[in-house]
Amino acid sequence: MTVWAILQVLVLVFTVVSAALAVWLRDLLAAALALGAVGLFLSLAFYLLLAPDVAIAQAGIGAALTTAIFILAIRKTRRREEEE
Amino acid sequence: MRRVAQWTATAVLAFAVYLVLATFTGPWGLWAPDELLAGLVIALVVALATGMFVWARGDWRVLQPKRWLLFLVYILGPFPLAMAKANLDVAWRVITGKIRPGIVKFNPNLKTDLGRTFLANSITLTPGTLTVDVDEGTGDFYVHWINVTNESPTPEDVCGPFPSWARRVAE
Amino acid sequence: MNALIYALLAVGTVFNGLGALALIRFPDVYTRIHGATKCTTFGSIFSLLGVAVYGIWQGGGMGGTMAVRAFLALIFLLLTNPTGSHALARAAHRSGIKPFRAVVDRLEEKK
Amino acid sequence: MSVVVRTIARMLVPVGLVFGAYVIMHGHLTPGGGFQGGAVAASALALILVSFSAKELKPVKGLLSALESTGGVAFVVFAFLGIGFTFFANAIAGMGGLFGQPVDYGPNPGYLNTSGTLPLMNWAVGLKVLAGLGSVVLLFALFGEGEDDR
Amino acid sequence: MTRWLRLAAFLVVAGALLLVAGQIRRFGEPRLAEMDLYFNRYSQDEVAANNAVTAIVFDYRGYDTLGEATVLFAAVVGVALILRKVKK
Amino acid sequence: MIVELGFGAAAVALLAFALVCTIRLAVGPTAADRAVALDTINTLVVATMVVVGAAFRLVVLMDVALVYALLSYVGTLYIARYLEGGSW
Repeated sequence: MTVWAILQVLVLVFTVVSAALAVWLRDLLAAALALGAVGLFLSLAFYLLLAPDVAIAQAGIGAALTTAIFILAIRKTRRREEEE
Repeated sequence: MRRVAQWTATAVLAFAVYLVLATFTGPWGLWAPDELLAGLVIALVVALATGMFVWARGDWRVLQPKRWLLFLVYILGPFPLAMAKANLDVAWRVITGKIRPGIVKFNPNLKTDLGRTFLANSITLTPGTLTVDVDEGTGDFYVHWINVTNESPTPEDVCGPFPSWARRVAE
Repeated sequence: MNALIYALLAVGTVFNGLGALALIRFPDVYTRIHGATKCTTFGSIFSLLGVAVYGIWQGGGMGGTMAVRAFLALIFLLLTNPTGSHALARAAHRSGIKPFRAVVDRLEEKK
Repeated sequence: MSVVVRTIARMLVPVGLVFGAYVIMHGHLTPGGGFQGGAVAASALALILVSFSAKELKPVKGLLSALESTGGVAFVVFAFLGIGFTFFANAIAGMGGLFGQPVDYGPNPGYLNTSGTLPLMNWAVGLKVLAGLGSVVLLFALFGEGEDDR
Repeated sequence: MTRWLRLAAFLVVAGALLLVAGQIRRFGEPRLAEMDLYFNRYSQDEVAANNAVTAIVFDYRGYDTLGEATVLFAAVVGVALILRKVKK
Repeated sequence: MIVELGFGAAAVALLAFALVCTIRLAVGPTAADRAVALDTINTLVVATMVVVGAAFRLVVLMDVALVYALLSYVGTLYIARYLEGGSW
């Protein structure tokens, strides 16, 4: 186990945990926040795989624009997810 | 005339940012001529697009070199000291859990936007205080203080010498 | 020189950890913002300074660029971090979260 | 937002635009390129939107849609430059002169006028992405604000 | 009942994926590496770009980028169409 | 891959602290708590990116960290503005 492998495993675990949170949370604002965390860790995963082009694209889209569009959409609709 | 001055100042600052981004591209650690040309064009376009919106009233005084020197002294001297103190303070409070929080109000008598921003960010990074709101009409600062010793404090009680520094540097 | 770099990295890591710990231990939003902002900003300063020193002393050909990038990231963090915290604190107060066991709340009195 | 956020946004919007332009400009030398730089610059537009109000950017809407069409058309035109060989062939790379010195192997920053049509295509795609993503965020923010005509 | 069914389906799919994951080659050693080797070797000479990714995106795979630009355009048109002002 | 072991160890430690923040992101009672956690994770990840870039001795990687340091703040501002309520 090199340091690199440990880093990759940690980042993948974080990505999966954040994605599960984004599905699990009922508050849509919190889900959007968790989705922001997913983008963050995904960008870090690409970074560790030495793919900086993809990492910059993921950072630029995921850090600001995705969160912005989701929150603008939540503002125009409802914040809580409805029970089935 | 005023608009031309705004554009020029913005273009110079944008060019400086580009140069910092593109360091060590040419011979002897300087800039390649291509980079200089491209940076100039980009700076001009960006300045044309955002020049009239960057400068608020009273921001011109920041352009004096004397204030840059004072800012350098500030960022190297009192500010890191206060930050170190702030972090040790937070460490102590994290471990012991002793807090006595509250939101207090004080008026440091700052007029310009830049001065208020400077003071607010300094307050947020220094011991035990966090700017919650700034009243734009009267200039009152509402500060969340983690260890309230005085319910109607003077500016010096909350943040020490920072208001005078803000006045000297940014106003 | 290696000792200096490792010391800077260690100090930065310790303060970052303190910030994360503060996020868990403090009781309400405002105190959490206190801990998180101050400690992570301070710790990141040390980490990035370690990288800058490493770039200048041992980076080889691209070391200078590395140092410049680290300093730029440092400046961006110093500009944006306290501002984001201020925006969050203000939003929390406006959305009606009361400070935990506050002895005084002048902003509430103003409204 | 408060005065602190607005002042910092005033300082950071030109920096974001310059940084986006830097990423586009160095697309053929360092990581980055048209899409990435356009996204960074569009985030600067989103910063204006959130710190001030959406009405500040309303006059820019026509300019943004014009920029998007210009970028798309320019991209296809630069692709047609290689029509003697194949579509999208980099015809003017390594020609010498203004376009394209041949490059050495390995990373060598600072030689901006290399690689023929690639920087031009980067700029076309960058403008297109900037205008496209910026107008998406702007339309989302403007939707349902008042009765005035959009 | 449906809950158990869902759980069973999840377990079957996850097990199949794990089974396949044991079989794949190591990361960074794909079976068909001819194109990779070609790009690594010749992209700097043919396209004269230091960043091989940009060379691939805008030269070797230019049609993909054209399609991507079309997709972005379609997305913007869709947003503008949905969020327009409806005239009564 | 990792050239400098000290930097690698620091990166692992910083990511482990991000785990602690993820707990706050999961349990935080109000949305403001979660936003603070996300902000902290942003800072930690920027530091991690720079440190890993130094560990790889690759300066071209550091642009990503710059992009994140500049842009993560925009997302935070959107959340704050939504929480503030009222008209924009």
